[in-house]
Amino acid sequence: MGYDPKDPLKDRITDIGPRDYKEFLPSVIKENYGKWLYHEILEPGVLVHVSETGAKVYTVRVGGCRLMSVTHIREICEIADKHCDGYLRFTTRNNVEFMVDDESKLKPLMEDLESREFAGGSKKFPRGGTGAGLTNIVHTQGWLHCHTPAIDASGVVKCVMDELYEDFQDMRFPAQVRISLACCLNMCGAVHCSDIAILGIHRMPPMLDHEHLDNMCEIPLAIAACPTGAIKPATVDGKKSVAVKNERCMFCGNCYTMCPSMPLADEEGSGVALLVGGKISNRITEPKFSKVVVPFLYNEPPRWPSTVDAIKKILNAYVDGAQKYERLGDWAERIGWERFFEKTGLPFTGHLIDDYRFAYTTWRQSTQFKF
Amino acid sequence: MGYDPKDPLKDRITDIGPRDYKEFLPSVIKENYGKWLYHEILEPGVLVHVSETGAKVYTVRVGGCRLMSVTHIREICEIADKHCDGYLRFTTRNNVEFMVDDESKLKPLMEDLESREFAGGSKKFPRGGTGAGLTNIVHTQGWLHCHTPAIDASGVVKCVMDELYEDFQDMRFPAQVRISLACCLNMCGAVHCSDIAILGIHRMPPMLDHEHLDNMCEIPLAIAACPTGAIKPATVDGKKSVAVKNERCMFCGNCYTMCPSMPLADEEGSGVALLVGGKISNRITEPKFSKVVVPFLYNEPPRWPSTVDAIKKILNAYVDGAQKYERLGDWAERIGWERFFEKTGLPFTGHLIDDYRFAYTTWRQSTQFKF
Amino acid sequence: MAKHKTPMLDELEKGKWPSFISDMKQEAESREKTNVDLQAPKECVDDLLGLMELTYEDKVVHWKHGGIVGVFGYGGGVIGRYCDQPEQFPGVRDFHTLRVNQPSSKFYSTEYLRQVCELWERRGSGLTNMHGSTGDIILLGTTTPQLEEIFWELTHNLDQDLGGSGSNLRTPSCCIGKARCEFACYDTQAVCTDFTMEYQDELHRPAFPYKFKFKFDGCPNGCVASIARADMSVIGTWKDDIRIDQDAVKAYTGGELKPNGGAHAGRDWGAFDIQKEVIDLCPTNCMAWDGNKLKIDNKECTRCMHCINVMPKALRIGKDTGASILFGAKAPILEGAQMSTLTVPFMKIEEPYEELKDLVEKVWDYWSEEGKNRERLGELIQREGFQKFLEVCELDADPRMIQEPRSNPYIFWKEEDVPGGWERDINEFRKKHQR
Amino acid sequence: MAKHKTPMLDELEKGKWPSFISDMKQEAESREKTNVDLQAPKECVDDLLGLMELTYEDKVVHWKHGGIVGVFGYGGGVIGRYCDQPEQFPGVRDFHTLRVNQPSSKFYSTEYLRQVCELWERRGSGLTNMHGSTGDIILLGTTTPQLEEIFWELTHNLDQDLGGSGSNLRTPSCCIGKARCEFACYDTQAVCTDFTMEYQDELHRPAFPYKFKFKFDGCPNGCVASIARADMSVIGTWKDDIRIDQDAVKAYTGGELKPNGGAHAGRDWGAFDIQKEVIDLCPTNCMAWDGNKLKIDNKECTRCMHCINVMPKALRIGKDTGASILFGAKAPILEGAQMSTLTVPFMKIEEPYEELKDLVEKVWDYWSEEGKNRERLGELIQREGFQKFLEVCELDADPRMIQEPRSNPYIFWKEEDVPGGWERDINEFRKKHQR
Ligand code: SRM
Ligand code: SRM
Ligand code: SRM
Ligand code: SRM
Ligand code: SF4
Ligand code: SF4
Ligand code: SF4
Ligand code: SF4
Ligand code: SF4
Ligand code: SF4
Ligand code: SF4
Ligand code: SF4
Repeated sequence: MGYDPKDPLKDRITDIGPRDYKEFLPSVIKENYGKWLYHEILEPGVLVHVSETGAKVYTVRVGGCRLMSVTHIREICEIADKHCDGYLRFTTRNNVEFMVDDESKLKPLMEDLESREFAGGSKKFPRGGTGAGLTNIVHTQGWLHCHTPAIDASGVVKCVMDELYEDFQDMRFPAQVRISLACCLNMCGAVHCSDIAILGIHRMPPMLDHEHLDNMCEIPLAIAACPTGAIKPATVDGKKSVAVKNERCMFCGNCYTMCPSMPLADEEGSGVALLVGGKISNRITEPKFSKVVVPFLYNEPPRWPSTVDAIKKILNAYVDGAQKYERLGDWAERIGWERFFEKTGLPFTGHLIDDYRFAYTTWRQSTQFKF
Repeated sequence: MGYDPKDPLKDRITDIGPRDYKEFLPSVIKENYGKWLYHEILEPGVLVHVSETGAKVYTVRVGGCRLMSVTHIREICEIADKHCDGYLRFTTRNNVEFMVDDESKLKPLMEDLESREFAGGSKKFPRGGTGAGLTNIVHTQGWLHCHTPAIDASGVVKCVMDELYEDFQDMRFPAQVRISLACCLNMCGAVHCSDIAILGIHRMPPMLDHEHLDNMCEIPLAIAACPTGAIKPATVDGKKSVAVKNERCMFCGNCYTMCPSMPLADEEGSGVALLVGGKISNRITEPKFSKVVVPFLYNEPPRWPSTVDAIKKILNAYVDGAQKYERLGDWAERIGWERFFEKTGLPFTGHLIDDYRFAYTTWRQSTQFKF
Repeated sequence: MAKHKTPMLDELEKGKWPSFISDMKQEAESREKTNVDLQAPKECVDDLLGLMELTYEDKVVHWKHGGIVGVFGYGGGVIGRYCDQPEQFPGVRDFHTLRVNQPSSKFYSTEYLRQVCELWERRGSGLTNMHGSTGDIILLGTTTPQLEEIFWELTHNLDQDLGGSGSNLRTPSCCIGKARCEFACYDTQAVCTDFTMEYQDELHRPAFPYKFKFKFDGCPNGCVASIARADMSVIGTWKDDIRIDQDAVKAYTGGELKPNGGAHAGRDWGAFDIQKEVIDLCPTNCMAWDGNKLKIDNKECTRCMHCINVMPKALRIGKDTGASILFGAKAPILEGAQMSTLTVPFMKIEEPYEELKDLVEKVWDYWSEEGKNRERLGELIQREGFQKFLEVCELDADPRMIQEPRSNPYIFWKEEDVPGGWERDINEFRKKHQR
Repeated sequence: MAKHKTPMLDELEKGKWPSFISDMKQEAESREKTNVDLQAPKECVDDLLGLMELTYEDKVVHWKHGGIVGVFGYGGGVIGRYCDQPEQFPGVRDFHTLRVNQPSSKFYSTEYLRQVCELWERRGSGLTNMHGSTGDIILLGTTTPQLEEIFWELTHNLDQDLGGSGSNLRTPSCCIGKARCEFACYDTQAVCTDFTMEYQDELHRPAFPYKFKFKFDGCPNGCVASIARADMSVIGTWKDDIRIDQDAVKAYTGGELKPNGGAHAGRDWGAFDIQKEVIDLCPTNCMAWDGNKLKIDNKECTRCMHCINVMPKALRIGKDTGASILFGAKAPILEGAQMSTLTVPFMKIEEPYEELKDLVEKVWDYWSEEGKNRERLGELIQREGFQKFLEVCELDADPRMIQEPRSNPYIFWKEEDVPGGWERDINEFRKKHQR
């Protein structure tokens, strides 16, 4: 038995939702659910949470690249079976957490994780990502699976994390630093509130495949999709199609999402923008958006050196200048953006001056500035 | 000789500009121009400025209601001749400043000013308006000379200043307080950056004088004037005219400025809005806009009690709560606007929530609030 | 041995961070060797590597639009994807992904994960994302015929449903909350699961103008980033006083306890200075430390979490807990990115969550009614105004919902605001005011 | 005795603040008695009082639109005004105002003021505004035939011209500056006068899309409110270090000198605390006080003026002075109120002011070219973007011009930004990327 193409509806089960999380909780978690009193970070990547019952749970957090094969997942399971009674979890930033209920079980677990490497020599389970350090980069599909990316995702992330590997395993930053990546303006990572956001952007208006456009797209939808109203209906060589007012285009890719005959991606045109200073938490200061500080860097596969380099400049200036508990954006605002560009050595260009809906609110209506 | 209507261009003189300010400087000012070292406020309304030459100039500032008759100006001249070698000045907030170059001349000048009253009993030359106190209210024409006012100007100002008279002559505030009045949204006082702004607003869409509209107005200009595009051409009883989508109207009065056949002013519809927390100076904090905290109060001639009362509530809460050097708006931001409304006792209504161009930027994207 | 040469990708096997390329290669190899009866192309991972290598040369993506693929009766859960070089890379000619609804806060038993692996090796590429940005388990790449098969096995054998995509409710997600966090102000997992089950129909069958997301953060630290990533953000908070253990405070000032649970251990920041590090950084200046007693003026506290984060053993969230409800976050397209706006400052969050569900349904009715095609809730609120949104939610205006009152005087008065309304007779007016 | 009963207005004679009603009444009376040969209606002030009383009853203004009145060859300087009850109040049937260009910073000799009074009593209502919001002397109310007469006498006898109105340059104004202020960073009066003379044509003859205003503040205290009220705001500042007199600082901390020149004398704020009142309030935290020496890290100072305001005898502005140039302030109509945006962080302001005049003219050319009818410069800058404005001004982008960089990624790239431009061949593309 099983699925029967001839009778698709036979015994069909729907709307059952996800599995109940309670099935998956290790006993120390189940027993102390809601009873936790406080926690401590014993070392980078190792947390202990203490319950009012006196019970403790020790967590070892390891970096995961969220693109995982079943072979790799099976290896994770093997580890969890060996040390953690067959349970584990994933964090909201794609790290893996192994938990044990007794300190004595920590060392063997950590050694086991430590020991595993991929054939190419990279670590399978780097420990870290806690406290005032760098954690995993959340990212999107990139060239590996989406149709609108301006950049790759997993590859860029690998290059940045290789370079910042020590900081994943350390906690020397003034505050936590969250790096996120999204491969086009759709921004699937919602990276717009990250300490550092790596964003794929286009700089060329869509190409128009006039010959096929009418067959492949709903022209009215394509026209409606354009936020700047740059797209108008047109007839080309007798065929229904569209025309784009290029100087109105802001390269958002909406038209392409609606219409495959309007591709934007280009070797020269597509690349990386860097945004900094966003945050999510309400700690001390309110959540804030990241700001564009590098308008464009070329795609440089396989190692994206310019992108990695710019990120290091930003991080170094931040680590040197910020006060304890100060997030990257709070630091930039305290010293002033003129100082941010001075200290990071990043060039300031007109591209970074807002000209969208709320532009005016980002200009300076004051005589307060630093020479 | 003189102007000759038959030959208007005869000996015509144009483009000569204002009189040269240098002609009008008292000698102590002329001699110490640009040499001033520091100043002191000897008492409310009395300033001394000390020059590097050792010279001093003593200034007595008196409140002026800027609507002045020539009779009153002549009286001012008489005083200036008697005490100040025939010179005086007006401040940017319509106060009058009498200057003497020797302390001994101060007392007689002050006594003279003190002694003068109008028939009705009000002071002609109240001394004050300096330092961390209340100064004169800058205002506009109101019912006395403009065609678009929603409220009177001079009358409202008189009522408020009568009530706050002591504070004009005192310096008990945490910082200077600037009250300004504009009688319609054209905001001739540019009151949008005042500690307290009294603003005339309308709440009814324009009436349409269809019968005469086409003769009296350039219909296209009226239509173009509307920021919300609420006005459309229309034909009424065979006459060219306009129609207004009332629910789109934001009562700005632009149409009326362009077209006299679209009057807005109304006994029920027109009244006072109060804005607070604006500032101009770059001192400590940057300049900021005033915020609407009372959306509407009726015109209550002759004494506008509700308006006066609301202003007193705001000032009292500010004086009680603010720290030294803290402007009204800085105080409100420090304690939070939820506290501002609590402490002033002013009701908060949906009218105060922005729904114009930058609305989103004024909403709260945070969990930080006070119960 | 590998089907395609991948010199550029091979560069990504270097360096310490886990290499997804090494992982893909090991998967390709195991598909070579396996005796499992593979239903998806054996060489799909090889071809995916080849396609990636080509993309690294071209610097332009080689995937095409998805087209409409899915499982019968569902409007979401599957993302279609086709390669634009099918002859060269037949293994990924059609390479669709399934979104599998993760369990709340992503705890797993190895037993369950192994079932997923077994199924996905057999019927898919054997590649996954653990997890997608919304929270789902992403099964990355299979052929069209496999979709129904996989759905059947998921539902029948794994007791597991798909997640959301398209213009419907997206897979809700939450922070770890009470399972392992002392800061949790309500049970994020319980609510997340309850809402996911309650709204299965909205999740599977597109009936909205566009996507809609729920995210549940247990406290203002925001570990699931709901304020930036959810159309409705539920963020835990409390009403009463922060609980203080004065002895523990002294333990921090005395140096026995490490500030912030040791989060700053990687650098010598000097001895802990409670005045400098806590009192002076409190955004509301509502704390005082006299050398042996910590005081908090809770009325002025905005529950930013800083002091609690710094001294978790000494300070605890209040007992009268609940959540703030915010609406409207989204990514930049079209109107620019938004964060959620505070709409209900405080709501108790207790089973069966009636109050919150009523609110959600009012909001959905409004949005379904007024929202344009592909207009997110946050964009609708901007277009029609926050006041309108409050009417819809049947909430009174409150200064806590705003950062500051409007600075422009352009109030859109309603006719009912004006006694006697708007009707006027121009001729009456002209009696007093000549032309 | 008064022509009209004014019971309501009479209420405004009460109270201590100078009563404009009392003043109007005394003027009405003096017009009764005078033997001056009045050219404007003798009863105009009486009728104005009557009209005001009627307005106080109706609560709706009784003035009509101005219509086009003025003096030959000028597009501004006169505001036309007609009463909507001419029969009842013939004295104010037509009641136009003249704007008379005030001398910079409004010092006067009594001799000059008496000339003005003599002229205005004879040919006008005898009522004025000292001064109007833009800065002019407002001669409030006269009849149409008098306009040319007054203009003739002003120019011939008083050597005095009119100010601006309509779509032209408005009467510039400035703070008192070097005449009596130690904070003045440049000579506001000299510049104000020079620019007023230089641009007489623009002031009198409308050639702009809308009004344009200059205001000159000598320092960041902004006593003429230029940042809120001028299309071009020139605000004094300096480049080098704040000058410190350490002994005077001690005199303040020792209590011999009153902080802020005694501005807070009306209340007991306790002894002056330099740490609390200066060091801690410095917005950039660039000051330090060790009990006997004040240090300022001038590189970090943003010249907000606070410390100088508090200790004017101890601290002085730097010696390398000039001004910041900002553009675009305006009242709310149409797009909402604006303050001026920092465009030139620092410019030397020295005769003949070439650099500033070049800038002004570039801006005017652009605005005259691109501005719509009744579009203020600030609105044009918002419509076309600040980057465009910088190009026009031939200035390079500088982070000092912005509060923060853009948070949206919607950069309007230009074709020249992209090597090879935008032209692409879809068929070339399709060779690599099939449909
Ligand atoms: C495991 C995880 C929740 C989950 O459901 O998976 C988690 C767990 C904890 N977070 Fe978090 N946070 C997690 C994602 C986040 C996120 C979301 C994100 O980054 O996308 C945020 C918001 C980030 C931002 O503000 O931009 C977040 C902002 C915080 C903060 C605020 C820090 C700040 O300085 O603003 C705290 C408080 C602290 O660190 O002291 C916090 C505190 C904590 C505590 C200490 C809570 C507790 O008592 O257990 C946990 C350990 C912290 C640590 O790793 O040092 N957590 N935390 C997430 C781990 C992600 C990872 O693998 O690295
Ligand atoms: C006379 C006048 C300039 C003029 O050309 O006429 C003037 C004169 C002085 N101002 Fe002013 N200001 C004058 C209008 C302004 C304005 C404009 C306005 O209010 O429309 C402002 C901006 C207001 C605002 O920020 O909203 C203004 C903001 C200041 C400040 C900043 C105060 C603050 O706390 O923000 C100072 C510094 C101070 O007071 O210590 C200042 C300081 C001064 C000093 C001390 C400058 C000096 O050393 O002589 C002068 C005496 C101050 C006093 O009266 O206590 N002046 N001052 C104006 C008097 C108006 C009046 O009659 O009351
Ligand atoms: C798989 C995933 C990225 C990832 O690698 O993790 C993803 C992938 C896609 N997203 Fe997304 N989005 C994913 C989470 C998000 C998020 C983050 C979140 O949910 O927290 C956002 C930003 C938050 C938000 O909703 O605004 C997001 C904002 C978008 C948008 C822009 C929506 C907007 O209103 O601005 C689009 C464009 C669209 O809807 O047409 C989009 C569209 C897409 C499409 C379907 C591309 C398209 O236009 O057809 C992508 C399919 C990629 C593929 O081939 O697999 N995706 N998308 C995430 C879903 C996995 C999961 O279910 O767990
Ligand atoms: C007389 C004066 C008010 C006063 O009592 O002081 C005044 C009076 C008028 N202003 Fe004004 N404006 C006066 C200073 C201002 C200011 C303040 C300033 O210049 O610092 C502003 C705000 C700053 C600005 O320019 O934005 C101002 C912004 C307006 C506006 C709105 C302009 C805008 O772009 O938003 C209008 C509407 C218009 O231009 O049609 C306006 C229009 C008018 C008109 C001409 C009414 C009209 O639409 O025809 C008023 C004639 C009143 C009358 O009958 O006498 N007036 N006007 C001020 C000029 C006196 C003088 O020359 O010294
Ligand atoms: S960010 Fe853009 S390219 Fe990347 S996965 Fe999302 S939609 Fe696709
Ligand atoms: S990319 Fe965006 S802005 Fe450009 S045409 Fe397409 S939809 Fe319009
Ligand atoms: S504010 Fe309005 S009503 Fe008052 S003077 Fe200016 S334009 Fe006239
Ligand atoms: S008042 Fe303003 S919004 Fe209303 S119709 Fe007239 S111009 Fe339009
Ligand atoms: S959001 Fe708060 S409750 Fe949830 S995991 Fe983070 S810190 Fe804990
Ligand atoms: S939670 Fe934040 S606001 Fe409240 S007391 Fe602690 S630090 Fe202050
Ligand atoms: S602006 Fe500055 S220079 Fe001008 S008067 Fe005010 S304080 Fe003095
Ligand atoms: S001027 Fe302002 S910023 Fe500069 S040192 Fe003084 S207080 Fe600080």
